[in-house]
Amino acid sequence: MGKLNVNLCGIELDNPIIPASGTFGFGYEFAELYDINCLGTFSFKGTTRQPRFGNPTPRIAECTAGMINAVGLQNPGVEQVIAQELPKLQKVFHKPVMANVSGFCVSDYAETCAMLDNQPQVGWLEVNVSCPNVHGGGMSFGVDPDAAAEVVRAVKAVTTKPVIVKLSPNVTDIVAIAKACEDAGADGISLINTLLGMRIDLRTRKPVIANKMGGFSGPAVFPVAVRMVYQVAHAVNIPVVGMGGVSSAQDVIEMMLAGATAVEIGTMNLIDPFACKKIIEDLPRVMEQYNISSLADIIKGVG
Amino acid sequence: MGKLNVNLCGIELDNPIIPASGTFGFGYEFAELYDINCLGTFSFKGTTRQPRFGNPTPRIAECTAGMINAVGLQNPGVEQVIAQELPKLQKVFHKPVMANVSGFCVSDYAETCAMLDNQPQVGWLEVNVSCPNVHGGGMSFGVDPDAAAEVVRAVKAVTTKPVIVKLSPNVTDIVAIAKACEDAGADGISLINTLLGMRIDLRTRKPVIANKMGGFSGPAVFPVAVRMVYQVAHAVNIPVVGMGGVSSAQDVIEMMLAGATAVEIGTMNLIDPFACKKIIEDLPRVMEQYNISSLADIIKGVG
Amino acid sequence: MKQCIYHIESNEPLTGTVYQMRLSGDTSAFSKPGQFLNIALDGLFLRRPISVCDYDERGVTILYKVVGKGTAQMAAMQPGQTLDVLTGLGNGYEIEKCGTHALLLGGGVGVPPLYGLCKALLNSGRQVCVVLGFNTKDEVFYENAFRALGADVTVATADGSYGVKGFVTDALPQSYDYFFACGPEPMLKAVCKATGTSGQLSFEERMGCGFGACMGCSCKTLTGYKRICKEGPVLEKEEIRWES
Amino acid sequence: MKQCIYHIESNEPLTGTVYQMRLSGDTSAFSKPGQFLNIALDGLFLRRPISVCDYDERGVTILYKVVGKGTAQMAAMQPGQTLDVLTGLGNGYEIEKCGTHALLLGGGVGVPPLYGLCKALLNSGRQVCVVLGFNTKDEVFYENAFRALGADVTVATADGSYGVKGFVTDALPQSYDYFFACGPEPMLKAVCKATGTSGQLSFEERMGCGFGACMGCSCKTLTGYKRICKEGPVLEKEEIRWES
Repeated sequence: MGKLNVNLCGIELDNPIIPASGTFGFGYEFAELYDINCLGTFSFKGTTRQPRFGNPTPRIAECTAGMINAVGLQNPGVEQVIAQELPKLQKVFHKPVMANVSGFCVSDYAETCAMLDNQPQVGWLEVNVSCPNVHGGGMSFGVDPDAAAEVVRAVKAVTTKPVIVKLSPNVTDIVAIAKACEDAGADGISLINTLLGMRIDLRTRKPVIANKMGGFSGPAVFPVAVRMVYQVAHAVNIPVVGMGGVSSAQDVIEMMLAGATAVEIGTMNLIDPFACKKIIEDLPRVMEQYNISSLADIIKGVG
Repeated sequence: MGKLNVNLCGIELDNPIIPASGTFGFGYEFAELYDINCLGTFSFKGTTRQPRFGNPTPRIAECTAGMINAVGLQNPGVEQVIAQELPKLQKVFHKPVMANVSGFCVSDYAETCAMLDNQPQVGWLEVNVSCPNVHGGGMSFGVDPDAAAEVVRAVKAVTTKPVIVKLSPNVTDIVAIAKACEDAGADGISLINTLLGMRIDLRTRKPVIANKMGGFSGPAVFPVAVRMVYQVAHAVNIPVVGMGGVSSAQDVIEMMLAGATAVEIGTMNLIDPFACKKIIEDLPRVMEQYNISSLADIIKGVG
Repeated sequence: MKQCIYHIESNEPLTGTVYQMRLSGDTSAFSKPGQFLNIALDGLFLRRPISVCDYDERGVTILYKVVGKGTAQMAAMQPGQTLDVLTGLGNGYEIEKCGTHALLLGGGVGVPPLYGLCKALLNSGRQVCVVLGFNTKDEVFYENAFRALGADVTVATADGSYGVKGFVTDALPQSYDYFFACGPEPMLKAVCKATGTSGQLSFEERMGCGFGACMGCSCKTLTGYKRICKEGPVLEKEEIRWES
Repeated sequence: MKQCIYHIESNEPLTGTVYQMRLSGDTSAFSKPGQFLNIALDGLFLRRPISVCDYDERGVTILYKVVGKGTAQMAAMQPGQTLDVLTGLGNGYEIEKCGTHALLLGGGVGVPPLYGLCKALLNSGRQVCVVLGFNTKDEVFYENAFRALGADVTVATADGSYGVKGFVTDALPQSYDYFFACGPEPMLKAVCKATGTSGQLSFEERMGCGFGACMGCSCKTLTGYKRICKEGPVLEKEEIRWES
């Protein structure tokens, strides 16, 4: 086993680096730039039961050390993903991929996951519970332990693949949500999704984003992400995938010390399309600098 | 009335700029640098019933576009503040000052506020409900609408000065907390206090901060602050004081468009001790650039 | 797409707010006029997408208007400094669809990409009529540059201080069999109404990445959802779905 | 305290990791040896506090060790560049409390502030004995600089590769009536134990602002709570409360 290897829910990764959902499409744009088989895996574009255009534009706002997006889960729907995207992906990526799934009611999640369960290239299901629950007054599943647990139980009932629940950081008690998911059978937790943020254009005096608010991400949110990864990793007994503002090999190590078994890189892919490749290449040198012989050894290694 | 004037809970301010508590001491350090009477007012160092040393050091961690602090409310206690700090302050500052008050049980808050109520220079009481409630399992008053409301009622019973409640952003539903405070009689809301964050030292593999976690502030948190100010200002009928990462006259205007009647500047005072003075001097030019003839006109002006 | 380091060869104002920057470096990722590059700037999180005015094997020319922090920072840059750029972005204009008489319509900062396009059309033996629209005389740029290429150039100003008074649609020539346009959305809409032929139009949208990864700049067209940065910025007149 | 723009006059390595930077600018806020300045660096949020090695009416000299991003950035700076600095920070050493024979004890990057102090003590007619401690021969700096001032200088290295083998406390002179020390906390603690006289010690702590506003660097002393940046960094031996 190499010194970058980690094991995520029973599947060996060559390294812990995972481009995050929504920043890497279905991999093609990046496969034109470099061989994406250097990645641990990647989490593909958030997929829903039905095709979605998402929110009106503008969907993007710049911030200090970050950005806000309100794409609104634009995707071709799970049937199209299976019929068109996964066959194309097979040609450029030869490792298990992480399927990111969103829904607006519990049955949405279950149906989408059941369909993806049949796909041999799907290694893990990453279930995004930050979506609004249309039967719950539009409140996100991810802010209520019971609603999150209900999604987990429904998904676990239809798949044998490991289920990783992606949590929203916009909550009072992240540990309570994570534990509810673990108790409901989740095989892993990934966090943090974006912080809810807003910018206003001084010229027009309107929100920059058509949808008013959106998800704030980028290096600015890193300290909040480290804190939540630390809290959750020290409260549950399932692996944690850390993400939120990670932009360097040093950040990856910090996330793993906090408790992450693997690390997703999101927004940085949009700024530097080679970010993940560079971080993977940089890791051995930085590990040596900090006397780390194997990444697997430092998971939750904070003293 | 000047074009920078605003009215905060019945008291006229020459401008909306208020150095935030914990970044401006009791004003002396800054009074040596410039005439602090140019400020709207300032919020003095968080004061508790008893003197406190606060947390062990290190108490500070650097972050991208921000910092974490875990000072832990070091202050000489309200009796010393009244006996020593306020008489000294009178000599350098000739406007009503905002008294920031913290406590660890409801009676703490009430006793401290009752003592400050007698002080003629105190214009407003800013009640920080982000402290842990020692009778509530250490959970912060500010994450529970009922606990926050109880503090507000206790404080309102002992003072006739306007009470501004300073809210923690580490909650699922900031609007519910704000409304509970309004219903309990609060005269204003200020937000956001710091986000809970953490950094880990790769060399020592220990948290940078002795207390492990601390309050994350600085330009990085601005989009979260704008969002919460917008949400609260559109849900309550009392004035909102906006803060969180404000570092320029442009940011002040953005906060006021979002719904702030006045704007606190915190972390930037630590990086540039002249930050507030510069922002006040810069405001007229930036207002002209965006065709703003009076700041009071743009409060909650986002379309 | 290629990530490249470009060297600034020159950086000069053309008007009070519009600058011309010549950059040298690897241009092998560019294949068509109307593509753009995406520039990383110190201290600003998102790259700045700027349309390419012209390129050859040694470098590119871009024209940009100072409107915010990013472009103000660019205006202060000196020859010899370097820029981290993503190159060869967007689909660009397809000149093959054009007949023998091309009409080019540019409004304000929409003018630059038409210059490289004009060159390509003239090189292919087509005749080119260019109509450039500006608010006022002081904002006019590149009129002579187009003329020097051999195009027939008309300028319109909204206030009538120079050339034809009005918009580009007030200065359309009699005969053309295809058009290409770039400018603000209201202008593009007016152009579609006023022209009787097919054509291609270049759109703007706030972008996250600029290379198709984030779906930040999607739009609905009659031929499906398109990303302005990837399947755009150039769309065909027939596929555009105007909002409202 | 004063906020100033300083110009870099020179910036040269003294050892593999320790650099000497000479800065020119307004030094009117400095009043004592042992004070520090706080440097703003591009892209880093907090200022970097660096002790002043020496100053006169034209500028200051600082010595710094490259240990992280900030100091690495400083090491790459060129003469002619400018720095935004807060000047005149901290209490500094009070030489009045010292008798006729001063002992100066410096460990590693604790050495620099002793240089200006040594100068002041010698100028006041006192005799000065300096003991400098380093890990190894390659890390030794400023030995000759102190000697050139007229001090009696001893160097100790932990590995014995140069001078006395051991720590500064292994190389104490016979006679002195007061001491001044700067170095890592374990060294300062050992110095307090090993010395029989009163003295002043300069401490380090992670700082937020560096000028007393944030209470980030507070410590408990026998004379009350003190801010390392404001009532420190120099504390008297008798008031120190050692943890554990």
